[in-house]
Amino acid sequence: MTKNTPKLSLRVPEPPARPGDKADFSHVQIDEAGAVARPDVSVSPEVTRDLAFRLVRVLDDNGKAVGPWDPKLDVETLKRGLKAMVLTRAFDDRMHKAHRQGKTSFYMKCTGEEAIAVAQALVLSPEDMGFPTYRQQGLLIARGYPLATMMNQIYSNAADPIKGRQLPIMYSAKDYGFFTISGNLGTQVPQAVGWAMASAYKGDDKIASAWIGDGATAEGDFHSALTFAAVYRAPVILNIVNNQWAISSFQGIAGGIETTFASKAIGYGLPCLRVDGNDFLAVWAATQWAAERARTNQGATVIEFLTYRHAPHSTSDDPSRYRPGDEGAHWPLGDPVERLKQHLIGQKTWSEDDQKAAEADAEAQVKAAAKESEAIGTLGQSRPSVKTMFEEVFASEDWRLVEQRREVGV
Amino acid sequence: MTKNTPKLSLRVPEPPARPGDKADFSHVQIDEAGAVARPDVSVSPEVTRDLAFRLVRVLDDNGKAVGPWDPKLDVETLKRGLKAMVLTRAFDDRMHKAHRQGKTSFYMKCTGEEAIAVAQALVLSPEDMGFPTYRQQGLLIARGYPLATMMNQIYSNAADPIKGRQLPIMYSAKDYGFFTISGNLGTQVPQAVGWAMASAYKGDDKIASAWIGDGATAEGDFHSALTFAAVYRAPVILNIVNNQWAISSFQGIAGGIETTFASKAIGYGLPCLRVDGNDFLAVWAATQWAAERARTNQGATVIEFLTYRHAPHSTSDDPSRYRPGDEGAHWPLGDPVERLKQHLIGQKTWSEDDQKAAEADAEAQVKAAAKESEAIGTLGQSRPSVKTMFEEVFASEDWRLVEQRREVGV
Amino acid sequence: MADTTSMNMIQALNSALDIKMAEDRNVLSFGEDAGYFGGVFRVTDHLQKKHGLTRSFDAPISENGIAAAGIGMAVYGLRPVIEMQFADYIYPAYDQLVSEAAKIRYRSGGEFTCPITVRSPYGGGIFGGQTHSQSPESLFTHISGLKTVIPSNPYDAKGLLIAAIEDDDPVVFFEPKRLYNGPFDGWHERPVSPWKAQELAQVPTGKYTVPLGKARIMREGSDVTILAYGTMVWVSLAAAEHAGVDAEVIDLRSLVPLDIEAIEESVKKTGRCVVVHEAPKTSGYGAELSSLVQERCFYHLEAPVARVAGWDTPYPHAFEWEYFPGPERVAEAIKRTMEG
Amino acid sequence: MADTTSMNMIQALNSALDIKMAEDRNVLSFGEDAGYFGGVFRVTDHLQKKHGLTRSFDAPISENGIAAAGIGMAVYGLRPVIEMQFADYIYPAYDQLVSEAAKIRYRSGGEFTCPITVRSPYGGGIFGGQTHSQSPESLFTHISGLKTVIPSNPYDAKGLLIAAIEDDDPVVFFEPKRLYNGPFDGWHERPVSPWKAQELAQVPTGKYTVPLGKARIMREGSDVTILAYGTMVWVSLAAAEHAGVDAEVIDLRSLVPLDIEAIEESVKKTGRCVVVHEAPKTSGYGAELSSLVQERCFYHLEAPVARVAGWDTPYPHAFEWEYFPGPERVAEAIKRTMEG
Ligand SMILES: Cc1ncc(C[n+]2csc(CCOP(=O)(O)OP(=O)(O)O)c2C)c(N)n1
Ligand SMILES: Cc1ncc(C[n+]2csc(CCOP(=O)(O)OP(=O)(O)O)c2C)c(N)n1
Ligand SMILES: [Mg+2]
Ligand SMILES: [Mg+2]
Repeated sequence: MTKNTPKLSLRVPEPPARPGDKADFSHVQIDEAGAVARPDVSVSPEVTRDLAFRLVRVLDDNGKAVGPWDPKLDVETLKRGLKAMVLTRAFDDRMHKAHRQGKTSFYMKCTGEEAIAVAQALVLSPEDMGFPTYRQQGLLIARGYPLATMMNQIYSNAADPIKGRQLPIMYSAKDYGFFTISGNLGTQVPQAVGWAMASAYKGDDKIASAWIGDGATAEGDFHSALTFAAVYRAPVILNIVNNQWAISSFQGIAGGIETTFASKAIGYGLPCLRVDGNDFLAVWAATQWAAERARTNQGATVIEFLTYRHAPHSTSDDPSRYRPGDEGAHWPLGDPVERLKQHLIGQKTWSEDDQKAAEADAEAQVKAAAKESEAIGTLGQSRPSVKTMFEEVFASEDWRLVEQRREVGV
Repeated sequence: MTKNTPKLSLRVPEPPARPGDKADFSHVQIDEAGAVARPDVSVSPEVTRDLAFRLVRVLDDNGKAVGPWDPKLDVETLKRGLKAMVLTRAFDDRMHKAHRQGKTSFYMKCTGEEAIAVAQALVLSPEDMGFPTYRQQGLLIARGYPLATMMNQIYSNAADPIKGRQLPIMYSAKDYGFFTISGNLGTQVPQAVGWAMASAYKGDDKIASAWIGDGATAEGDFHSALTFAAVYRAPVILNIVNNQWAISSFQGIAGGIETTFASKAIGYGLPCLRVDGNDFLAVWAATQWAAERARTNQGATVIEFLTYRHAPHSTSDDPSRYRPGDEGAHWPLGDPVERLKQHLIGQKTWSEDDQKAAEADAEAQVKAAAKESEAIGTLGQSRPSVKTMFEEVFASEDWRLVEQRREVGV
Repeated sequence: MADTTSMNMIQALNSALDIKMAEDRNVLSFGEDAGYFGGVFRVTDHLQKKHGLTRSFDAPISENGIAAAGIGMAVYGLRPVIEMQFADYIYPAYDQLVSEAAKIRYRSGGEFTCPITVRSPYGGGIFGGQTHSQSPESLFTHISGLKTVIPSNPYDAKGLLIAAIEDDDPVVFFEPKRLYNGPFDGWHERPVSPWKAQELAQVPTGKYTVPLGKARIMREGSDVTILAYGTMVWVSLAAAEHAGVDAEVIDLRSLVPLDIEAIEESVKKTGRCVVVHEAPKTSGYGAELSSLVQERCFYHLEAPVARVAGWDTPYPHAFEWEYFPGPERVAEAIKRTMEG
Repeated sequence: MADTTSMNMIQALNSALDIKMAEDRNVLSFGEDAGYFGGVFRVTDHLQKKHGLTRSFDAPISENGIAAAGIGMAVYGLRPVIEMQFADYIYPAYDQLVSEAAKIRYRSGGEFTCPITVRSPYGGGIFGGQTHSQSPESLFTHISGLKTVIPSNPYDAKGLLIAAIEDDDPVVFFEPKRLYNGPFDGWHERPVSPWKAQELAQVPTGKYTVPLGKARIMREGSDVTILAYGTMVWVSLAAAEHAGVDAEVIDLRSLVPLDIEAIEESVKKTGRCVVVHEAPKTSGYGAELSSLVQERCFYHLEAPVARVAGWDTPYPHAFEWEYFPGPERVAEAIKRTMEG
């Protein structure tokens, strides 16, 4: 028997930089925009294996759209996307502030990750079903869901469509293709697969799309999702949002040092793409590619979106305790809003003034919505009737709930 | 939006042949013996990616050991392995019969899969810890665990070391590097990773080895195991025994049509090997390669062993209901006992007579053990004292157990 | 009266599935070995052949994935019936069932619903050892938003399963596997009688439902009320006879929702109560039943509510009959309660 | 008497870990965000810095994997302390804990053991909504082979955690997060007092243990016995005062093993009993307590044992104080019980 010299030792991965250290993204390997080939939508999954280790990018450093993945969008669509991202950011900023003002108990921003949800919202149809995490508010905003209604949920006020039952930001919006958010990480991904299986089973034409964070890919649900998606060839897009952090844990704690998250697809025989998540056009193109596969009975695609969580994890978090304060500034893939803006400016269909106007408009929209929602009330000032606490546990109350409701006197 | 023509449809995979059909293994791609290169033990995991789609084999069709994976074992070791496989088979046959004779409630054979457990038992040390499924009885037998003690467990008799508490074949044998078998599939694999992490944490030199079936790889525990093994670089061997079936479900239901089980390793950045599981020498060589990586702080290796479950799943099963009766006869990788025997005969260090003698000896050993064990008693004739039912729930009984034991009057 | 035929519990359950699948394309069934093979207990036998590959199929060995896929389907609008091969293996699906299925209606303000049925063989008495004998029902009764149903005979099995499938909420449906092939009263040394001989095995061939939340009085009596479900219903009947006591034996059939009226009425009549189940005693569903009875019938009780249950140990292979709460143990509790 | 210092519950738990890690190389701690960052509630703060990277580290977001790895380590001979970030997220680990940790000693005939400690913040009162407020303790008390411990104050928290780590069996250790920073008696509109003001926050800096299975009488009284644990201990004390009743308030501290003697003695003295917990009522641990009390003290009881618990609904964000069993609800139950 070979006995070991030196003795065994336990490896615990550490991020390249902690508070006080210089931010370091030298490990992030980035392809040139346009450098990665676009396989035909009908290729067999193994053809995409190499793409797990590349990075699909369309917008180059000058904001030009290059290469085979350029979705060649018309200007109106580009502007729509840009405005939705700007609006999402404005919404986040205001709600984050609302928390500080004591108007709500909790909030979570998606700053720097707006392109992912917004582009997908526009590629997919509201009849498809999205199974989001808590960082895809862009889906709702891009589809024109009323901002005031989102705020009503955040404030748990009397007009909250989910009746004050959920933590802020756990929206539910069926008509907008937005599945009720779960506080439990990962659980929604295999559900999306089941939903997609149901659509296929019925011979319908709706597809599903699910999102999961880099950290949450470690959950068993993720494995179930990929297994079922592959075995039953479910029409679903499985999006991994790799924003480098899971609260205070860097992506290496989820296995991100050893390989890419996209490469998880390989072991299930699923096709995969690894995409610059801060590149609106790349997100669009990848989503379109995956959606077309799904719609043509070729099954699921795994997409890893590389991005960076600029904001704190939530209003309960202070990232300066575990990562360099300026780390975000060193993130090599830039800012999705800025990049799409530069693209439009480069096309001469947009200007800095247009941008300012869009920002002002977004702020105005958010402000108006806040006014509307806050007129109803913020957390604790207004809320749904207490008796709703006992409703919808089941389709109809059982005797226990009736008795308990009476005990509360409602 | 692209809408789909034709409509979506649900794909449910089916095996190539059902009862009444001709057995079909044309999908099994088999490399020539010796054809697959053996990377250095210190290569980085990505170097082994291609090996996920190859098949490491040493014994060729004529029983000659060829190629870079030949472990070049001495004759004594080869004979020891052959005899242990023969003994395992004889044990299985007798216990299967014992079930039919009503001597026990249950039994599970490993016919055709003997090489996997037996070779590993000899490569690893009893101080390493094996986390087996119910089809690695060869581990115990190859290490000389008393056959009569195994039978005592199977009969739940008064000498059963685990006191009649577990279903037959759920052995526990710490001193033989054999972890208590769980009836729950998959759970033991991430435990093996934790055990290996503990060894590394302590700076010891023991490694762990875990087994899981093709079917059970779909459990979330398998995903946890690979994630933790990769992140903490745990000194563990993760063996997947792909015997083509999981009770009545063919391996395609676990994703085996889409890709190989070995390829699961890629998405975690773990090295992998895919090995002819009916080739004693290939099993040995692959285990050795993985063990050496583990012992030298290079972490875990995933090995898929390709084999075939010749026997029914268990004594409760009748495979003729779901697969062609003669399917096993068409299995292209032959029989592990026969193949090692031919190798020895080819070396002129063994003969058909030696084989017959070994078989006779094995039967005699099993018979003697049965005599010893059955003298104590078979199921229902003899059993541990009833009061042991209440013991070892905790290190010491709590008042509930004391009261309940008194209620039974023991 | 509709056509009836004699069925064992497996056939009755199979008939329920067959009828619902024939009548409603939204009903489908899947689980480990549940497709071509028809399930290790044959409950889904022939469904694939009859209704097609995509309507009754095998699933990967991932109880978590089976539950999650079923939940996704139910959210879509289907009425999936999933099989957990043994209740002992339901735990990997526990999170999906308690954190998701149970809460989807509530947390979405009624926007999404989850009409899934989770079938699973449970219980002991079959020498299955600790991983093929468990009774985890109380773990589901604690979860707001889940219904838990357990039949004790073929007639109810079919009617309850159809009701469960038609129910708009998630239902966990435990099937007492010791009763699959015949009633079993715990006298394990006597030959098992087939279902044929029992009235409750005369099952209509067509569709009917047994409503969730209604108990069945299996035996009227005036001395003591026995609350039981699953296999323990038969054991309780045998125990009453063995004790020679005029017991009222109530088969709860559905644990959540619970038929509290039937329970109260009976206990107020008899003034005594024994609760029986196979699961370990501590925090078993018997605890809830015992608490409810003493909360609601305290001033009618002549003796403490007794619990007869599995011991607080794992289920031990060699001690099947010392562990299993048989008629002698139940009879003793009845007698103790009569003396109290 | 040893040196003491004023600690809140977080500091007390941290001190327990620190002491055990310093004294025993076999003790290590890991969980989501539990390493460098020290845990989202800071219970493992500074442990990595002080004891080294491999002794207090971050884990992948896989409660299943954390439990399984911990079990493997415990089998090896270590005494791992794993953190489940919120009790609401413990379900993915449920199978590993109930099917494995709980049964390893028994099923191996004592050959293998599993001395793991599973820490998890639990309970409501923090506007955490349905996924940051749950109290799943009863689900663990039903499992033979698991111990379940819940402290209510810094002194006990430290002593019980050390005892749990030293225990040779798996212990699920729920920490009432509403008590982390100060005692909380349910009068949520009054300012939260810090622990400093409480005697039970004067904590020895050195090592001591509080034995598992021994209740603490928090208030002696003669009229009614209140059984509680965690945050509800403080609520019960406030409720007794509010009701103006001379209640005996017992802090169970450990649910399994349970101090049945203390309970019996008290109820036999008072003749009345109220059981209080935050978890939903149906099949909560209160059911077990109520059943035990009426089984053992029936002839001493003057009134039915009352349960005050969370409602049988998910935990709703906007209705925190209607859901949370506060002192008024408990007081009402006390009064009802006094009248009975
Ligand atoms: C099952 C479960 N475990 C733990 C948590 C607590 N938690 C909430 S968010 C989070 C980090 C998630 O990180 P990631 O998946 O990378 O998503 P991101 O926040 O970066 O978008 C954790 C651990 C949870 N919500 N659910
Ligand atoms: C968690 C769990 N689910 C289901 C089962 C029931 N079961 C026992 S063996 C088996 C098939 C396992 O197949 P595989 O993993 O391929 O191993 P093999 O029997 O082929 O060696 C199943 C489904 C179980 N024991 N545990
Ligand atoms: Mg992240
Ligand atoms: Mg198999």
